[in-house]
Amino acid sequence: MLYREAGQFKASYRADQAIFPIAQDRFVAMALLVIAFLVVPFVATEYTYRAVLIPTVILSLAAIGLNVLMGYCGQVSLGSGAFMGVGAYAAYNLAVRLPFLNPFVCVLLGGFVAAAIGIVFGIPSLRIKGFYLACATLAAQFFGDWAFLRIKWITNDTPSGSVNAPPLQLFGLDLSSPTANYLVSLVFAVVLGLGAKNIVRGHIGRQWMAIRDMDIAAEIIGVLPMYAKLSAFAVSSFLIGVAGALWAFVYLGSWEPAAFDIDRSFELMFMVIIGGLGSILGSALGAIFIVLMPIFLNQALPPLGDVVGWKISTATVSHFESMIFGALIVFFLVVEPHGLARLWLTGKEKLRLWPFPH
Amino acid sequence: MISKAPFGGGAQIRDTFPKLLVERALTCGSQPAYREKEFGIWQTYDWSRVAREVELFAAGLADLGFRRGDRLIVAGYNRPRLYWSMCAAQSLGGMPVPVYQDSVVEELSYVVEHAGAHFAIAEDQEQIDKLLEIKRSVPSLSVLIYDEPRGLRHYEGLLSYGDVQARGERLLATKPDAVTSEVAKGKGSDDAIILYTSGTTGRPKGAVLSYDNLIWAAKTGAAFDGLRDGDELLSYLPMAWVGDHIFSYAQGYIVGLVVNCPESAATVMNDLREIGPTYYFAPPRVLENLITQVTIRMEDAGLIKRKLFQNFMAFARRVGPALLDGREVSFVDRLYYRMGELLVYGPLKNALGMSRIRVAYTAGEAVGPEIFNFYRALGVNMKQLYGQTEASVFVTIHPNGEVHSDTVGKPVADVELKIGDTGEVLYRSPGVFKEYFKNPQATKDTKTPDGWVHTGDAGYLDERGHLHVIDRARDVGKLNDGTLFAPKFIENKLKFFPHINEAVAFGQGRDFIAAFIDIDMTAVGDWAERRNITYSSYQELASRDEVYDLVQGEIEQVNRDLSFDQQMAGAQIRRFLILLKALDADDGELTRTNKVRRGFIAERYKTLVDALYDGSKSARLKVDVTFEDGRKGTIEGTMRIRDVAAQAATPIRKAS
Amino acid sequence: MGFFLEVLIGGLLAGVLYSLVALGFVLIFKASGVFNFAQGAMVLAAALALVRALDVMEQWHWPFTLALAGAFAFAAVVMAIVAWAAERLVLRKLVNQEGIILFMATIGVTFFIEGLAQSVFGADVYPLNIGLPKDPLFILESVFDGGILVNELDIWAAVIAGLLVTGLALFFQRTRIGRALRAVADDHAAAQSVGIPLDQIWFIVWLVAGLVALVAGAVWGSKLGVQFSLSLLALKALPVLILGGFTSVPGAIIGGLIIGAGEKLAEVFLGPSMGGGIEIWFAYVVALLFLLVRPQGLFGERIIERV
Amino acid sequence: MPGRIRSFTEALLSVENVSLTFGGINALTDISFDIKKGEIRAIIGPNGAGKSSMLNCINGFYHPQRGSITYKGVQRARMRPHEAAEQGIARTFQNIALFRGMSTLDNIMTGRNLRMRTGLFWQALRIGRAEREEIDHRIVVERIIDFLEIQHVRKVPVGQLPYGLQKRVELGRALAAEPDLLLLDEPMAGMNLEEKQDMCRFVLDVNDEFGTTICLIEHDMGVVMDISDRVVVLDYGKKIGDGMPDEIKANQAVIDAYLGVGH
Repeated sequence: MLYREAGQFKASYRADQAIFPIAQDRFVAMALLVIAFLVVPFVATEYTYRAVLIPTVILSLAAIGLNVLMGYCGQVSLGSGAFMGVGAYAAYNLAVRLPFLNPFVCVLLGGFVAAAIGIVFGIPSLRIKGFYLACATLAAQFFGDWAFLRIKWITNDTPSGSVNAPPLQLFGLDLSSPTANYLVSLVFAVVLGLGAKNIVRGHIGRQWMAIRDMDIAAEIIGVLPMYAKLSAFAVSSFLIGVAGALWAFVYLGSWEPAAFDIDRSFELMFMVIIGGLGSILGSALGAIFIVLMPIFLNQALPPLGDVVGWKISTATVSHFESMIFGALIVFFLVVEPHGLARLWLTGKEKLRLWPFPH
Repeated sequence: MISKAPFGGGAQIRDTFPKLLVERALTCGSQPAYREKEFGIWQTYDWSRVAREVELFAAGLADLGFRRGDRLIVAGYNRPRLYWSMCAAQSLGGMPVPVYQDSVVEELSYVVEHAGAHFAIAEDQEQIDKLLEIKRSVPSLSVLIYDEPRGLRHYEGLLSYGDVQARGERLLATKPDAVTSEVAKGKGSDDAIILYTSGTTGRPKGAVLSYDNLIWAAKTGAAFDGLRDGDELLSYLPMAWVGDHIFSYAQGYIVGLVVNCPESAATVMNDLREIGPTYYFAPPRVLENLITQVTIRMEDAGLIKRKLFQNFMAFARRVGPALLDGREVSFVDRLYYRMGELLVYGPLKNALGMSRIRVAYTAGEAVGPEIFNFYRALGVNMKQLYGQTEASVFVTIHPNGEVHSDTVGKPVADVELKIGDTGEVLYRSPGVFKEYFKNPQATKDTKTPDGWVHTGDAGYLDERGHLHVIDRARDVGKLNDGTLFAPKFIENKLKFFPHINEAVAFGQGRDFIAAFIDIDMTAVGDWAERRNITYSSYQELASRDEVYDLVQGEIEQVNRDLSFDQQMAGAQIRRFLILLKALDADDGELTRTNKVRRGFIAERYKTLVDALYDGSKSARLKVDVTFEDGRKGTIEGTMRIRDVAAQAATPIRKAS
Repeated sequence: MGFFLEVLIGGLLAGVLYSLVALGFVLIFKASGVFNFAQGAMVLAAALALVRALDVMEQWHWPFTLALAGAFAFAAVVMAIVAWAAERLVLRKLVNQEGIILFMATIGVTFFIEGLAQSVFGADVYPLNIGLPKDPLFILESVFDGGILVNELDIWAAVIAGLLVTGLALFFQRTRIGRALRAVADDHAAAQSVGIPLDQIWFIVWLVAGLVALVAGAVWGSKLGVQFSLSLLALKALPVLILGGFTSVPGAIIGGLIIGAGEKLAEVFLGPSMGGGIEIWFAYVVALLFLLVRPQGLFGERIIERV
Repeated sequence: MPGRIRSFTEALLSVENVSLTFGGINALTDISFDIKKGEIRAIIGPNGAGKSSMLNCINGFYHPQRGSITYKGVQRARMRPHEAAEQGIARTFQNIALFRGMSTLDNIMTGRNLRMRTGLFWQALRIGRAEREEIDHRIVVERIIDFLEIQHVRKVPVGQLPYGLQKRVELGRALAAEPDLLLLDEPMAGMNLEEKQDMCRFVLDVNDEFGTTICLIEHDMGVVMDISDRVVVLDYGKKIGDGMPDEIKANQAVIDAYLGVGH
């Protein structure tokens, strides 16, 4: 209905292959960016930053990372929590051992360390598939949990095992305010997200999807399974690692190994499934959904409970939460395996065809 | 794209297309001239590229022995390279002869032979095959050039477009002015092109148009509707049709339209949508098909959408045209229309690829008002134009704000119109063709010494200055009192009523007009049922008083219409009868394409015709018929004849 | 040496319990090709149902044995409902999807069951006593001085596990349904020929797995008390499966023993040098290394790819 | 163009005494034949004759226990499928093996991956080299799309395409690799007559326009006879005929095999 595509013809392949070939979409995307960067900072409160905006942004980035691996390359991973941890602790160590490095440089480097580790734990994927691989990634998760907890060197021998991020500053200006935190995370998320989008629509992305859709055929037309899979692991771990480092430095400030345990892995997996496998946009939608849902439940359930005269504790709320998430996962896998992203697309198609039904 | 100015920029007066091309290449060389949907995108060629292509191809032709005055057959679907080859031929002072790509070998063969062409360029294998076959019987056709190589690999003795240009390049290397010098020789009065009119009767005739003709037409048309540089046009109509030649070729050079060639005939709708032209032409049947498609697709829509659609469309039919014509529309209506624009009209135009249209023409056959108005209602500036090959298209067009579905508009600048004493429309204009190629007799028959051209259409001008075309001139007769009598015109008016299947009007050499009515069994049938009028057979139904009343009412309505029309006011239906049997092709009363054979019917039902004019109240019929199953038999019965009151001629106002 | 044996035996006995959980996985995987991540959650649910029912019935002052029987019956019914729901609401909808989708679905199921079970039965730690003696005993005192310490409960657990496995073996070999289940494992078409509709088979097999979970829950529950961590047993059982192969009952048993023993030994003899707590990943790393050598596990069938 | 006689000299690939067994079953027994540069070579035989196994050996998906395969004059040891691809062997599959989640365009683009080199970093930025590379290969692919007349489904996910079109897309994906040897596994299986004729035209055009050597498998003789230069006939993993189509038509053993006589 709002689309006016007549006259939007493509005279070059560059235009034809653009991320947003349709002018109206370009406009919306631009508008969103403007809002996120210029409007939000003026309206958001400390609470919204801490509870909603920053987690959403950072976890979106992590979800994009996981989606690269699961959604595009079809390799299931239950170890993403640990890889966030790797990013976080790597960045931490770089920061404490090489104090002259800017924290954000450390964040990036943390990503690269995570990528390296990712490749190592990706090697099994060359021999094994499906849930065998899932188990392998679980190994990564548990090994991570253990290492963060027990290998004192990683936590720089801090007795409590909890570590603190270095003060955030760039070119001398202090970035510790919530607004700054938010904007920094947003920059990382947008830039790296764009990068991921570019990769998945390029030939490497096509190799991943080929492996995902039919690995045998892929190999027979000359895709190197090893290169395709390991590159997916690397890119995925890099993004997740950076997200982890941001999570630690920007969001948590000081943290313990528990921040990156298996529940984080599941959380990310839910974002990807609910948001939509094989969709960058979906990853973000998933993150938003998963972050907002608990907040919503915490607001909504107790009052509802009171109505029917039933005292609902926060514990109960969390139980409901896991029930609802569980149910949603099944629901999406059954009804719409491509998640919120596909729902969004279907809606968009309807708008484009309006007033015709199809 | 090109280092040196093509043709050395030699030409001064821009009176031929090759010269105009030079100018464009120099002044706006980097602006898009042609686009073609190929390999997934709209490949774009700017003017300097076109100039280069044309020069090379022209040189190639010259090298192959193409001389001033030679003819180049152009066969194929609209393709940039074919358009360029035309300009190349013209550069050398030759004449392109575009032919209908779907014409069968016989037709094509006649044209090739009659045009005496030695050269031909074809789009693809399909066309090449035809030309090769012709070549056997027409040896003069010596050089065959193709654009699309697919499947031609193993053919002998063909040249590809590229081959020709390669030759051209070599020639230009030695003789840089090979083309430029020829271009400089061209004058506006030279023959530019031969367009063969697909003859409805007899052999096709090749109308020769000069540069002056075409350039006048292109300029006048552009001025009339304010076409501008950069307007987009989708060229999908046959290149052999004068309309396409003016819109996609002449106006390209004159106005700087961008000519967009679809990927294939099959993808036109989609390509139209992508390009979203600002300037559009479609024959009535295309417009009709589009509406049908829209209706069909809307049928599967949900109830709400459907209601929304119907509601807003109904509203638009009322308000849309008024808005387009800039007439008074209440604020509320404007607001409501805006809403419709957002919800229905906009998306619909978008889906049809008509969002950006500034002016659209339809012509050819008479277009039904409801079809015509559908587009105006949506806010598409749809107009009728009346034109001919012999006129370089433009004779009349609907001016903005004066669009009446019952007229074909006003004469464009420099066009003089007059109505011959037989009622035939004649015109004179700078666009009038030079002659029919190698056919002085036909030329003499069509074009008077002082330059008036017989259109062969009967029509008249109303006092708004609008031309009405009513019928083919040869069918038009006169009553004894000299009033114009156009049977088809009247019959069509009658046939607008669902209850009337066919009608036959008489009046030539009589005092008044009388008509046979052939009722539509099904329509009248359920009309009768809803009034629980019982009947057992066609004959019985046809002779019921109620039916007579019904038909009489409708005839009076027609008379009323006619009375508004001061030309036709005199030619009203005074008597009629309802035939006891349906007119039938098996009885030779209709042609196979269901056109009434007036003469034959007049013969067969002579008694009835006489009865209509001798004032008798009834007439007896006894006639042999052939039933569906082929059995022969006779029908007989008596028919009452009714008189209808004539309406007093009323002054115009209420018209349109 | 004695200490070594003590650790070894302790490990083997723990391994028996892993096997119990692993069994549940194998059953379901064999019959429906589903890798049921929810097995751990089912253990939790079963145990919670059992322990809560037991409390209630003891409040009604039922005699212990009767209460116990009643509690088991109740828990069994709960597992039946779970099985039914799983088949009706998940499996049936995802029939002939590729395994990994089903796997993720069962993760969803896991969260659902955990949430539901805890909000219905409560989320605290409930000590469970089903009458199993808990006294430590010393065996082989003649061989080593001080003998070897084993927990009586573990022995019982081993016995129960043994019984369960034999029972299952018989069930699979002897009964018509059992044979049907094996048939399904081979291919679904075959199942029809056995004359039992797929959905029934799935229901049954999930039920059986549920009961196995109940037993496992009961034993672990009485050992550690019933608490959320039970559901993490699933994670313990995965390496067992990789080792033993997803499709083999004996594989589950032996894998369980290997892992149990291995991780205890590793913890005791390597752990200290590595800062301890290595058992959480040791099992996995073993399994993983094993995967690379023999992807189909000890007893699993090899998969041949075709084009 | 039935009965066309073309002669070829240089052997592109030759199979010598190849035998292949799956756990006891003899899929192929002592097969020898060669494929000459530029010809259209057909391998026919009733279902289960071992045709697909033969193809799988040629492009390195199966590894014969005995015998050798010489390609481009090099007798090759065990090679992985992707190595075969690098050597210029492309193929299509009996039961279509397209990437269902991807569009027609992307599927064919994957056929170019061997020639696309830019690394992750440039891909992520998608400027300069990376973008140019993408566009250059898109141009090639568009030519193929045009050649196979599938423009109208360019952006449609292949999962939604009718069977006949999917086969075409798959052919396109193989062509995109610009192979020296093109293996077609039952390209006409399950097609109606019209689709078969189209496919024949494409096969001939490919061989004609790009000079690609083609080895195609079919189980029904009809079509193949018209388009292939030479035909090998397999039955129960053994070679029972080899020669010009007309010779094969006359070959008694072949006729028996097709009538199911013998054995």
